[in-house]
Amino acid sequence: MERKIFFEKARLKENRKIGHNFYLLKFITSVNPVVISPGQFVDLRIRDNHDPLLRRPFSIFNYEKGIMSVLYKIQGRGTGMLSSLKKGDMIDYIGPLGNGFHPFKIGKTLSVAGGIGMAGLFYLQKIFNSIPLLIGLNEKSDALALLDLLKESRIQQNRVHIAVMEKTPEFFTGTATDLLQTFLKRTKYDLILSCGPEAMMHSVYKIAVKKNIATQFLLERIMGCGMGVCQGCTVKVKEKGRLNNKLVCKDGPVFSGEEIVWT
Amino acid sequence: MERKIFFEKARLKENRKIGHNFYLLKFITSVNPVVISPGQFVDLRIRDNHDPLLRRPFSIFNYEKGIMSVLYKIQGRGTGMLSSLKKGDMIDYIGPLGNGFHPFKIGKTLSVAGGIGMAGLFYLQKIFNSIPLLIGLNEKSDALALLDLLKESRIQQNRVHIAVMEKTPEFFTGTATDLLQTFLKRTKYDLILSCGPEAMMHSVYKIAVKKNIATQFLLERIMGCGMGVCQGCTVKVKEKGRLNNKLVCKDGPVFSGEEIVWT
Amino acid sequence: MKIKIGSSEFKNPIFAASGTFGYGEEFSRIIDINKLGAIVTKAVTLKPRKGNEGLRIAETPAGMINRIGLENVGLDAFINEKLKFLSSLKTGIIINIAGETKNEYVALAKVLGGLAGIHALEVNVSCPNVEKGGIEFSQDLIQFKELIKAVRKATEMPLIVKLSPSAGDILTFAKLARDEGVDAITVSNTFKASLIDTKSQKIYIQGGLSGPAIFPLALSNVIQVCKNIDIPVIASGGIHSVDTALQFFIAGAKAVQIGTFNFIQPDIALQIIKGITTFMREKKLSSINQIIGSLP
Amino acid sequence: MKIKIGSSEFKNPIFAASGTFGYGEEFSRIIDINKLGAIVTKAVTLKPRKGNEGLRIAETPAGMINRIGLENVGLDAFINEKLKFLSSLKTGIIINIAGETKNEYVALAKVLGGLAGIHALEVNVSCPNVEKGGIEFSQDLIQFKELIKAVRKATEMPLIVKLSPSAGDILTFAKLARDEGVDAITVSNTFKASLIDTKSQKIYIQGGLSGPAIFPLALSNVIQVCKNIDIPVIASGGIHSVDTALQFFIAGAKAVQIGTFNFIQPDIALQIIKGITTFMREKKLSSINQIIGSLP
Ligand SMILES: Cc1cc2nc3c(=O)[nH]c(=O)nc-3n(C[C@H](O)[C@H](O)[C@H](O)COP(=O)(O)OP(=O)(O)OC[C@H]3O[C@@H](n4cnc5c(N)ncnc54)[C@H](O)[C@@H]3O)c2cc1C
Ligand SMILES: Cc1cc2nc3c(=O)[nH]c(=O)nc-3n(C[C@H](O)[C@H](O)[C@H](O)COP(=O)(O)OP(=O)(O)OC[C@H]3O[C@@H](n4cnc5c(N)ncnc54)[C@H](O)[C@@H]3O)c2cc1C
Ligand SMILES: Cc1cc2nc3c(=O)[nH]c(=O)nc-3n(C[C@H](O)[C@H](O)[C@H](O)COP(=O)(O)O)c2cc1C
Ligand SMILES: Cc1cc2nc3c(=O)[nH]c(=O)nc-3n(C[C@H](O)[C@H](O)[C@H](O)COP(=O)(O)O)c2cc1C
Ligand code: FES
Ligand code: FES
Repeated sequence: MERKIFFEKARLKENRKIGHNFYLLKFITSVNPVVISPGQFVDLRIRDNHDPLLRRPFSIFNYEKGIMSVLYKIQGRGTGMLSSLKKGDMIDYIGPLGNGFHPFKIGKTLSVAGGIGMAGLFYLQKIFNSIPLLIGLNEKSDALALLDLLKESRIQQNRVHIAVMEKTPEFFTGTATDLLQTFLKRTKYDLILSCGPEAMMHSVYKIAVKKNIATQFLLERIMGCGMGVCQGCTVKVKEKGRLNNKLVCKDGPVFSGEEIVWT
Repeated sequence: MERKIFFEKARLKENRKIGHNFYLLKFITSVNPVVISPGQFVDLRIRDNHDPLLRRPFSIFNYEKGIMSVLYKIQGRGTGMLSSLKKGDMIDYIGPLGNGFHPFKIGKTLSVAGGIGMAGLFYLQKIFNSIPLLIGLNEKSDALALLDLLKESRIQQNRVHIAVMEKTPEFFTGTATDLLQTFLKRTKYDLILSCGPEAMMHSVYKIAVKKNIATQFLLERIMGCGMGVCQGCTVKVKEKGRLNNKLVCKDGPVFSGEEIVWT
Repeated sequence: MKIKIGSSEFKNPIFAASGTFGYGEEFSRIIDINKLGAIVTKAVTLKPRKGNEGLRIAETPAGMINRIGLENVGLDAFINEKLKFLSSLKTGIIINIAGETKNEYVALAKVLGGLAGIHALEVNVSCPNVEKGGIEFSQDLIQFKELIKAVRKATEMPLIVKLSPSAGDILTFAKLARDEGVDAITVSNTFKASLIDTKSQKIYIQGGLSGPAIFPLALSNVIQVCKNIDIPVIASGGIHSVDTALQFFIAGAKAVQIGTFNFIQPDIALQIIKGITTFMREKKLSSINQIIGSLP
Repeated sequence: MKIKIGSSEFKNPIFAASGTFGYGEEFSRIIDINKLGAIVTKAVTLKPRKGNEGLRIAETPAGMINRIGLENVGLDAFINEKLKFLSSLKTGIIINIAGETKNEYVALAKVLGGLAGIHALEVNVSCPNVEKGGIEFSQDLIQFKELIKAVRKATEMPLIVKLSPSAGDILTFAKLARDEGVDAITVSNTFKASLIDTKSQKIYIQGGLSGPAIFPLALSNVIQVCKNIDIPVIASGGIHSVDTALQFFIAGAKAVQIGTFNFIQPDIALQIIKGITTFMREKKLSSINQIIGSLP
């Protein structure tokens, strides 16, 4: 049976800056947590005017007691406008959309996020909190902000491992993939879940292939409708030896590393 | 010599609801009060996006110590968006624009405003505070809010006379023109200044013509540029017996009752 | 609010536009699509099509450009997989057809025109004719005329021709289609548009512009065509509110299609149906026909 | 950033579009208009014109419609009252001319083409020809050709023809103009657009659409014309940022005209001049010609 998709105007509980680069938006939702699967997203209509026109997709970052949240970074006009919304304002969302991560066994699984890509892996972490989650960030300030966020979101900190590009004594220095390499040296994993910049995910894939580890990636595409009708968000996949189009919004946003045609 | 027109981004000092129907927006301006003449307006770009596209004109409601303010009513999308701006947000304005009220002798002059039209007469009142200002409002709550506003804006209350459509013991019951009629019965005036809905101004004009009183009206038009280049804001006027076009933004917004071609 | 196009009756004149509503399944999870007057399907082609490579949509001021390239499952799979759900609906079903040659259109019309549960065919002429060097059918009066003639011959099902607004004088094409005996004309498809990526100094996207930005352009065309043509006109382009839908009806459109704005506000069609009912009540009108073409 | 059109040199290719900058006086109170490459004046007609009655402008999604109706002071008053200020500027002066008959255009070209301080004439062909039942010069290939031929004969001043995008195949008109020996083509004027007032059920406005909404449409036309024509193309339509101006240059425009956005952001032209300088520095380009037409 297909799960219900909500479409409603929601009241903002808060919208605040997290560290120097991220924002956390919380809104009151009628969505029942039972219907949310980690990796799914919501499509937000930021304001009622027609420029920018399209909705903007964001991973469901967290859900707690009727409050849904998304974590975002300002990229352009839509996210810029989003950051100007205040508590009490209304936002119009459709969701949960997409399929989230494919079913897997928790045993030997690892998650790797690059920057704001962590937004796609947090809710998964919350539910399956024994999975190690490696997060690569640019600045120490991001890392400190993230630690606060983990506390606030009731996520076990000892399973979250942070790599920071900026050299600091407190954190692993390097990228998320550097950190991943050290993990793979120590332990054998069967599956890597990942979300982040496409180049970073490609590196993760190449590392995993070498070690024969299965992968699932949360992809991002510019979306027209977010629900599988406009055919605007295609990703090229290999299916039974043939090249095919799939829709990131409807067939994804999570795809296995093998099916993705990396460019 | 032509007076300077400012074009800058200004920081909001506040933007709050006044009574049930009006909003007061205050922003920090570089405009020197010397260049403002009552009846002039500023053209606001409410947000940086392109829908709604055009700027919106508003009378200069007040100026005090580097703070300019406009009083407005929500009419549509532009003013709706304006009301969502908060302290600290930036707004882009051009002004002062237009010419304001024509020079006149204070002696036997009276002002009449209908509803939000009072925004165009307040600054005049502040400068020439001996002129009686008659204001017609719909609800008692508007009148009470206005009294607070007068105090806050340091405008002599005893020269401001309020008519309220809603029957109340505190205020004159009726329209601004009803109140005007009672004033004209008691005293002889040479000039009436007025701003409000076009139908109300037309009534004021007809009353004035009968009593041989000169008039000046602050007109409103949908504006493209606000500064006399697009020719979008024309008003038909009689000039030396011929019909001509004038621009509300550049030649006005104040016109004498005789020159206006009332429709 | 009933209206008729050819021999088919629709319970109201608010349709979903081709390519913006899929085959109805997705939207049925969010709104009650049975309330719509009709659903125009994504274009169906004879063979399955993969559509265009690369970026397919981009946002513009109050609009979007798309170059989907007619990706669809093809006629057979459409009939086997999609039509069943569509025919189970209590709404009109209009199949948008597209081809690379005249014969492909004819074949589509023959097959689909013979199926139950379909209320009309809409011929999408904004496709390159591979037999004529890739000039769009919509761009050339002669090949346009031949195409419409052939399709008209192929089926007795109510036939709608969807015009392109980028092909010069839209009225000339409208008249040609009327002369070939089609039952209605859709005015119109998307407008030719481009964006350049200034970083790489290459084309970013080239495709069709849709959305609120084009509404005043589409309305201008609808006014012109309705004034000069006596067969039903279906309006498409930029509808984003009750008011914009009403403007099309007043201009003379017998039905309207909502496209891009379904993405922005999935219940826009239902809002419009409600809004028009209210408008009629307020104006004390008993039939939508009292609005249609009321422009003096 | 110098560029040449015919025999006239302009210090940069960022122009203000006709009808959106008056005769320069108003903007000179807000920005340093001497920095512009050129100012194209509001259309000048032989006799003074009062323009259209009634509502003249309306807002649309990311755009505006205007029907000013060529209100202007007329040739004599233009020369006596406006030209003095214009010629005192350190920027190129292009006079946009409009008429109701071919002879009016010719008369304007003869007089204005002989005056010092003017660098080019821009022929606005989007005017009804009263001698031909009011069909716009821009809508009919034959009267268009005759008009351009006559105006070209009347003056040796650099001549620009400003095309209409609503007249069918814009390329055909561009080629015709080129064949008559004009020095440049402006692509393009506003797009035909309408709005209906649903309260009164009457036309609210009918006129030309401009502003950001039309940018992707104008760009599409500019790409097409530049690809097929070897005389300079001046781009106009929807510029609202450094990036959109750059897209026109990359497409092949030798100069750009900023219209509606002057109203929204009066210093937009200056921002674009600055932005292009920065772009050239970052890309290590020494001449704007390295950007113009760089689209593969
Ligand atoms: C399934 C999914 C989940 C996502 N989850 C998150 C999230 O949790 N947090 C977060 O910050 N961002 C997330 N994104 C990306 C987010 O949607 C974009 O950052 C946002 O739409 C940009 O809007 P804008 O108007 O600010 O940028 P624009 O001004 O539109 O564009 C700025 C830049 O962002 C790129 N961009 C625009 N839209 C998208 C898009 N839909 N996907 C990817 N890139 C885009 C543009 O190409 C451009 O380079 C997600 C995207 C998808 C598809
Ligand atoms: C010189 C001048 C001074 C003004 N001063 C004030 C003021 O001090 N306070 C105030 O609240 N309003 C004032 N106005 C009116 C104000 O500009 C409009 O209310 C505002 O532009 C409406 O914008 P909107 O987007 O909310 O409405 P829209 O959605 O654009 O339109 C809603 C309604 O308002 C009408 N409207 C739109 N623009 C204008 C306009 N420029 N003038 C008149 N009617 C318009 C429309 O026709 C429509 O009926 C003034 C107008 C002018 C010309
Ligand atoms: C993503 C997308 C896909 C479309 N696909 C088709 C199509 O397959 N066939 C067709 O005739 N029109 C297609 N159209 C055009 C729409 O049906 C509609 O005519 C056009 O978008 C204008 O209306 P709008 O502004 O309301 O979107 C498509 C439009 C969009 C945005
Ligand atoms: C208010 C207004 C008046 C205009 N008047 C003229 C004119 O007199 N002659 C002309 O050739 N174009 C005229 N135009 C068209 C502009 O010059 C420009 O080509 C068009 O608006 C498209 O550019 P934009 O989108 O940057 O505004 C006018 C445009 C506007 C908005
Ligand atoms: S965004 Fe429309 S199909 Fe995916
Ligand atoms: S608003 Fe442009 S001339 Fe007055």
